[in-house]
Amino acid sequence: MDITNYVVLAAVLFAVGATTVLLRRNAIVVFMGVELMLNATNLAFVTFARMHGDLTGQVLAFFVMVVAAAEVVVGLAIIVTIFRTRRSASVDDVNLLKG
Amino acid sequence: MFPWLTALIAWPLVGAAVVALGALGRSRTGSANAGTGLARPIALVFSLVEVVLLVGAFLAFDTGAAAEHQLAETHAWIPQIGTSYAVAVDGVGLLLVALAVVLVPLVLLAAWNEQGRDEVRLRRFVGLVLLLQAFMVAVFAARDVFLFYVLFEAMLIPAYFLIGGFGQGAGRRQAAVKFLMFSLGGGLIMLAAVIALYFLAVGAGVDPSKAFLLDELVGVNLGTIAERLMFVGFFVAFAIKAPMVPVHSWLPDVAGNATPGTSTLLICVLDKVGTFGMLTLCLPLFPEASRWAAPFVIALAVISVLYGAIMAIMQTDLLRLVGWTSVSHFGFIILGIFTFTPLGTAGSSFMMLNHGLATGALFLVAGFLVARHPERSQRITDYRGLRSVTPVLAGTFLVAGLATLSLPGLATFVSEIMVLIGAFGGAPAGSAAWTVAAIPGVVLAAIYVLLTYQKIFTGAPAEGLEVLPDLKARERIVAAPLVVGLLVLGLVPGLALTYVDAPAQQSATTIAVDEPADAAAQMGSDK
Amino acid sequence: MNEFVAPEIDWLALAPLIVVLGAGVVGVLLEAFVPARARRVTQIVLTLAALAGGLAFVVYLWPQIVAQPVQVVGGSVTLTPFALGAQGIIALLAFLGVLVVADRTATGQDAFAPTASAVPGTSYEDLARKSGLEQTEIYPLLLFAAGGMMLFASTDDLIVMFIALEVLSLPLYVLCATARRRRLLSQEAAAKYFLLGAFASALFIFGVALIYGFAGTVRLLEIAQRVQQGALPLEGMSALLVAGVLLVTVGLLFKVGAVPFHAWTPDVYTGAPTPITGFMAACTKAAAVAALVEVLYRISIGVQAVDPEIMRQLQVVVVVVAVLTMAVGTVIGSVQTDVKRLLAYSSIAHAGFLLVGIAGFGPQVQSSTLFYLLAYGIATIGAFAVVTLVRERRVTPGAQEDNGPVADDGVVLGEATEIAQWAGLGRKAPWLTAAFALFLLSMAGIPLTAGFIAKFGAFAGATSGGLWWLAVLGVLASVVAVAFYLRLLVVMVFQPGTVEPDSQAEPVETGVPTSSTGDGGEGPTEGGGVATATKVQVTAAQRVVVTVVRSRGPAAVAIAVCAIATVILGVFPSLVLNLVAEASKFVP
Amino acid sequence: MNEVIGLAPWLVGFPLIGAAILLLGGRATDRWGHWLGVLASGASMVVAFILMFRMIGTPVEERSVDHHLWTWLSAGDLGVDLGLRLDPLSVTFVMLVTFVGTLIHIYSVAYMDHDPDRRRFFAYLNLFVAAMLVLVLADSYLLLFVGWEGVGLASYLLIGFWDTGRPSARENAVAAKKAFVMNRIGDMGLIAAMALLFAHAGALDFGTVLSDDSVGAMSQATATAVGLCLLLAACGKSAQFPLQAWLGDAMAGPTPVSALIHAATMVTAGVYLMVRSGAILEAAPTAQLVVVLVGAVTLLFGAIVGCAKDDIKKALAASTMSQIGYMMLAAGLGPAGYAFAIFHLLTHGFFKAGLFLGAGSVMHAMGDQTDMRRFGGLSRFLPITWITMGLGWLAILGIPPFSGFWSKDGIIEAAFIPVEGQPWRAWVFGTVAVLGAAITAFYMTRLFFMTFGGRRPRWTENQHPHEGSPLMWWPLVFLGVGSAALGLVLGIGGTFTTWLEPVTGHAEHHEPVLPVPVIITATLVVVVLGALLAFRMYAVNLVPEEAPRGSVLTRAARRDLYQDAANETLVMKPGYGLARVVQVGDRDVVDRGWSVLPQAVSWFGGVFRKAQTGYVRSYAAGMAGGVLVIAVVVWLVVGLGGAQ
Repeated sequence: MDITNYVVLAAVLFAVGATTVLLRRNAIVVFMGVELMLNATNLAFVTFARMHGDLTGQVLAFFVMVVAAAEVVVGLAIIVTIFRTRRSASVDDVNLLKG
Repeated sequence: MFPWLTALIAWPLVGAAVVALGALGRSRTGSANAGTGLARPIALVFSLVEVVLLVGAFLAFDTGAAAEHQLAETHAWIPQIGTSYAVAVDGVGLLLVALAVVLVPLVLLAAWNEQGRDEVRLRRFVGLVLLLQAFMVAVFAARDVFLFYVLFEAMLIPAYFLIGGFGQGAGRRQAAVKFLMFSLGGGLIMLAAVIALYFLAVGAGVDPSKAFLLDELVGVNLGTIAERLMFVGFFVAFAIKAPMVPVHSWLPDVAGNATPGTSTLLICVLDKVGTFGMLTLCLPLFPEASRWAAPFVIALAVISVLYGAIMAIMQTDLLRLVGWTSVSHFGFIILGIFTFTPLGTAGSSFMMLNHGLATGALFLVAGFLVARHPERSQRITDYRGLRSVTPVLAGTFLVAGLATLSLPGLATFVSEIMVLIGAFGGAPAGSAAWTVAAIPGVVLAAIYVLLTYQKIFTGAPAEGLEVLPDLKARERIVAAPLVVGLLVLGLVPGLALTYVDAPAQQSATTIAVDEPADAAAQMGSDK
Repeated sequence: MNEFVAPEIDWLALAPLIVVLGAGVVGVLLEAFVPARARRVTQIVLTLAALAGGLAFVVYLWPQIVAQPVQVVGGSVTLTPFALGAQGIIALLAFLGVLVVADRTATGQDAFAPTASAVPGTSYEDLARKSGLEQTEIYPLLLFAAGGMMLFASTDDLIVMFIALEVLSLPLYVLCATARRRRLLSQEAAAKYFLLGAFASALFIFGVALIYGFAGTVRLLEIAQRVQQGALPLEGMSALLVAGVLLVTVGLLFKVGAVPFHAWTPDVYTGAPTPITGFMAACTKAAAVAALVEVLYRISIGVQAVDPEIMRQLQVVVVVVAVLTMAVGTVIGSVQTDVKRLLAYSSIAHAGFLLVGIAGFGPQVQSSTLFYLLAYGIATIGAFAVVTLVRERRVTPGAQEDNGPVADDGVVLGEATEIAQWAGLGRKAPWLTAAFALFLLSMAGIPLTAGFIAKFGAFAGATSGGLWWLAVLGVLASVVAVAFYLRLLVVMVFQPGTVEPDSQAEPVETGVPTSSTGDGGEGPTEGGGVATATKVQVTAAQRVVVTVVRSRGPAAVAIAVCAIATVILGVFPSLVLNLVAEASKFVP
Repeated sequence: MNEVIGLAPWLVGFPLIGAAILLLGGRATDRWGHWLGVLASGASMVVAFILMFRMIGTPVEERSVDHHLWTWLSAGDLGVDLGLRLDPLSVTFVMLVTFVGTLIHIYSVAYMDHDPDRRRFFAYLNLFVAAMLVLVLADSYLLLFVGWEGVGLASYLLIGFWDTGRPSARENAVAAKKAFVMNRIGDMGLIAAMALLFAHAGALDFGTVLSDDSVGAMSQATATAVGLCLLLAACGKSAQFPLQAWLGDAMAGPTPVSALIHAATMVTAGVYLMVRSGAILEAAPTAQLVVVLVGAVTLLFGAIVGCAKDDIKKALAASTMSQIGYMMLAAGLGPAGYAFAIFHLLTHGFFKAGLFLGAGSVMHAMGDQTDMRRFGGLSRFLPITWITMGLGWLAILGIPPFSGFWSKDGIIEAAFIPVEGQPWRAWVFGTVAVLGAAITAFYMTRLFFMTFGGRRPRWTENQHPHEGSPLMWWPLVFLGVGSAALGLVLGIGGTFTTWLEPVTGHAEHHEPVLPVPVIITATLVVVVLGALLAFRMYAVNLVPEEAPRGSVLTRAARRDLYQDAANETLVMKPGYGLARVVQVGDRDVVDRGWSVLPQAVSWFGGVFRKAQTGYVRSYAAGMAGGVLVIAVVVWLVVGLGGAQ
């Protein structure tokens, strides 16, 4: 199997993640879309590392994972706070700020 | 050598700083120190000492070499962008500096009781006036394009606050905004040209650390297209400042809403930066482009002459009217500058001074008149028959008005006739025809001045105005120097022409240096 | 296998970062060990000391870095004069920002919620308020953010840059959510910032992945080198590079607040606690622009010689974004009615002006950009500091409107951010207004203020790169920008303040979810920071007036420093211009 | 000459100082101010006499002296000295101005006795004398222009002297403004002429510009243009067609003003200008023809209007206009006419001043009544006035040997002199001149008999006409004597013509198309016929107290041949319309045009801000879309660029 297929898969996953961000209302799901994008990136890193034959890409993937985890912590905290205030996790409900 | 120009610039700044101490404090009317403060006397003393400094500068100035830029001081300012604190004046610059210096004490005196008795407000007012004076003196002395630009813009700010914060019209805020937007709009366009000038000059081999010095830039070949583009950038800014039709819209609003003193400083001195800039920046820096644009500029100038005069005739507001007359006069000045004759250029330079005196007198006297109205009305029709009530005021107004219509014997006449006679023989295509077209301006001037005088001062006194005080001593002291100046310069214009003639000769020579032959032929055919 | 080789690390070069980030860690520990009463003071002292220390190390390092740029930790931190300059500017601006954050004003309250996690309007929140809790964690968060920014601006490694991006962003997300008043807005701002920020991060890191795929490395200088030498693992895939750089740039432009990645800016700037907004607007912009310049210029070094086509593509990206940013920032800014929002759009417009300078890809761009960031940052922090002091105050009928510090009657509420409410400010607080006017004039680029020299540099940058028409567009946008600064100025200085209970009659512009509305009648006891999402509702018997609260010192110091610096940088910029001119090297 | 030339500046200096003291001194000078005024004018007259006698004693070729005072204006290529030129022409004028001026000053002391502003009046009169002397003494067009506008200013101030505190105050002020503005229209011509002359000769002083070299080098077109421009100026100042409309209204001023300014001196300045610029006009036959035409038209115009006016001052004003038409006509005839133009100017100055002062005396006696239909039979009550005005009447009619005969007859003869290639000219203009003389006889006789003749007075019971003080009638006597004798003294043997020859040049003798005695006889016949007709209508028949409706022509003449209506329709209304267009254009196009810019920005701002929806997802979509758009733009720009 051609290794470039992995790159294509990564791109597809990234696109799916982005689409999720754009289309879903629930903040948690939106955030999951972002996570999917990050993981698609990881896949790309690993694939490219394999193609180049060096380890850098694989190491980078770890960094991205850590960052993703950190984001989860902060993100969920914020989303939960909002949910507790508004009883809703829909991103379409938070639009007091506009114009 | 004593740095006269720096002293002239710095002294009002010191004055502004002195009166500003506490000027930003809380404004409370009726507080204990109301009306007892020293703001006005201090400012007046500062402005009078400034006059003494001016005398020193005049003595140090060698009139035999009035075309040279003298009293020069050059210090590196921001070497990284090639700009210097370079000040020097030729005869024209010196006269305009003098105008700025002389008018300020008069304006302060004229506005003595105008801003109420709240000391804090007074401090702010006189502080801004002194600040404006420093900028104005500096801008006429600047010999560095960047410095000139900086001052050109910076002086808008005190002017803006003087209009918006201390004006007497209901529309003063809008007027202030309009003034600033027009000026900044033009100024920013000029900024683009200034930047381009820098790079082109450096590209043409000018030392980057001196790349804004006018003396370095004159004569640098920038390329035809670039030169023309930059000319447009500079010219638009100056035309707005001047003001020239059709970018004059801010002026009547300002004149109608600012205090007469502010208008005096603004229109009689500050706006001269426009024509001064055309004369000292546009022409020497972009000679080819100036020749290229001259026919168009002349046409606009003459349109300004007639347009301003017609609009003045149609005004119902006294101060707006005076504003419009300036549009007309600035048209004459620009006409003289852009016909490139020594006589016309000298006339324009002289007219810059005279217009300051004449229009200043008219603004201030109009201000005295308005201040006497119980409702401070500026509507001309609210006045009638005041000649018998306030004869001295009427007489002074008439003299100022006659100066505005350039009555022979007064300085304004000399300059106007110089412009007209000079411009008639100008090199640019159509000079003669456009000059002839400008001549009806003198008739229109007679109409707007005398119509106004007729409405305000003749007939039976209007109700409620039967008893008004005539000009007080303070007000006479304000008007006297202006009237005397106009008379003396009218009879002995040589006093001022000594200063403007040589620069005008030089300017006209510079612009004609690589004059193509067909322009000379054009000149011949115009005769 | 190879023997372990201990890496040679130039700790001194890392000192500014270590001081700031280390202090952040210490700050977290302090939260645990210092008693509640002393916590705030300790934290403030630590934070300011850390930032001052960072700045001191920057100054100390300056001569040697100017003489010889270094790469530390294998290039993870690449300390060029440009990067160091950016670090210094960030530390300085952060210092000033923290001063504003630390000011509790005469009301005795800072801008942050007692417990940010409490649901607005609940009894738990009231309790927290009554017991005088304070969220002192903001200080370590600020330090982390500042440290992240400093790292962000001084790395050559895209993955480090990504991490720095997160280190600076995550604390900011949290900080945004901590406003004491209008908490719904605050939380909404945080959520929006977070979701969009995460989205942008994802785009950024995917771009990094593509670049990695193209060049086999994520070190900018190495990429440039490899491109120049043609030693690329994947031949003929320059589209990968273009796409990668595009995505990375997008991630950076998001932080810069450039159109079309700007949408978060007005919302977040409005919703966040005002001191944080000031900090964010000044420092984040500085870090992001510095990083953007490094990425673009280092890439351009590589591609310029080999493939001018790619170079041109890069330039087109910057130009397009610059034009859009200026246009949108100024045009939308001109119709704003809220001071904070107006300043937000102003910051977008300034991003545009910065990009105009950058788009020239000229030799002086680094120095002029640094100067711009400094001038803009100073004015921004100063302006937001002033905003923190202009407050609404609820008074009972018959009470005189006084403009002094908090009078006995009435309760000071949140900031009065409607432009109309600022009418007559010049009369109430002349010095404050003068300072604010100065900041506005500087932002407008009026000569004799820092902003003018900055703008001059930016437009000169574009012109020197041949993009004179872009400079002209910039000039035109400046005119529009001037117009909206002027509008604010007119209101403050010229319009008389209204004593009438106008604010009551004003339409409440935001929808009010009932669950979270502040309590109208029931008076909160001391200080009464009503947790409300919207404008304060008052009963008919009361009215809201605008008042200026007195700073307890730090904010006043910050404003004064900013004002003086704005003038000095405007009149005598030579010294600083010399410094930034030295900083114009970003390639070690 | 040279030893007294230093006195020349004092001609101007005395009245100027007088005016300055009176204006600046204010109320403090009220008690003695009028005497100071008289003194200033008198001193000037003394100087004038000294200068004249010295000049008479000087050889003819040395009579033209330029006295340089100081360099006035020196810039660029232009250098104009402030200098006075004394030559027979200017000295003639100086004499007229100072002598008649002083008489009128004296007269005014009494005439303005009850006016609280008498001091101001004398200040203005002095100012006028000074300005008028500058005008005639100037040695350059530029300085002439100073005097030119200076007299305009004095005229403005004096016409509007009663501009407050009277029922007619506003009208007086309007009349003053009208005079000034119409003069300014003429002044445009002078400015343009100076511009042309400077462009041609590079100088403005008479010495250079009017020299044979300069004029010789002038192209026909330039000379014509200059001539016409100068004519325009002269028309404004001298109330010649088509700028004649202001003169009638100018009678709003006090009567001494009408006598001095609007009859004897200022209004004749146009003729002076024409004669002074004779060299240029001679180089431009077309311009000369226009000058003659203007003179002829005005001559008839004024005469016709004069026939219908019932207001004594307006009738005299119309007469003035008509008489100046004679002078203008003469001035257009070349050297043959110049001397007679000036001669008539001089005699007219005397008799018309006398007539006006007489009219003033009548008005003084009649309580400021000016309507001649309210006079009648005054000869018994005002004998001195009657006699002196009678002398003036005979003089203006041109009855020998009174002064008007000598000058007017010379003009009529000159008008009959044929012009090469245009034989019709002599006949047409000669006839007009004769016809004018006839009409003049009619209206002046009408005026004289309506005032003094008639069987019964038409005034009301409570009026008690009587002569004024000696201060008023002594000047009348002087002027009456002048009217009677001046022509005889100067006219016999061509004394005056010879006197002026250094300036006007020697006129070749040409025979008129008719023999001279025929012309004289014919003129006298028509004059007597005209006078008899008027005598029959207004002395023999009863004069109705209310003006009869009259013929179409009468009604038109009463309304000044519709000059105001014509100006209104042809100039004012279109002008006002244009001004309205400009005004509306400024407001709705220029001003609004600029305000469109901020409005457009606001509108776009309003539109764009809608994109800021507040929804996170739309923001994210914006970002994603932005990435795509930028990618496409990059591809497009570079792709297209690459395709080139």
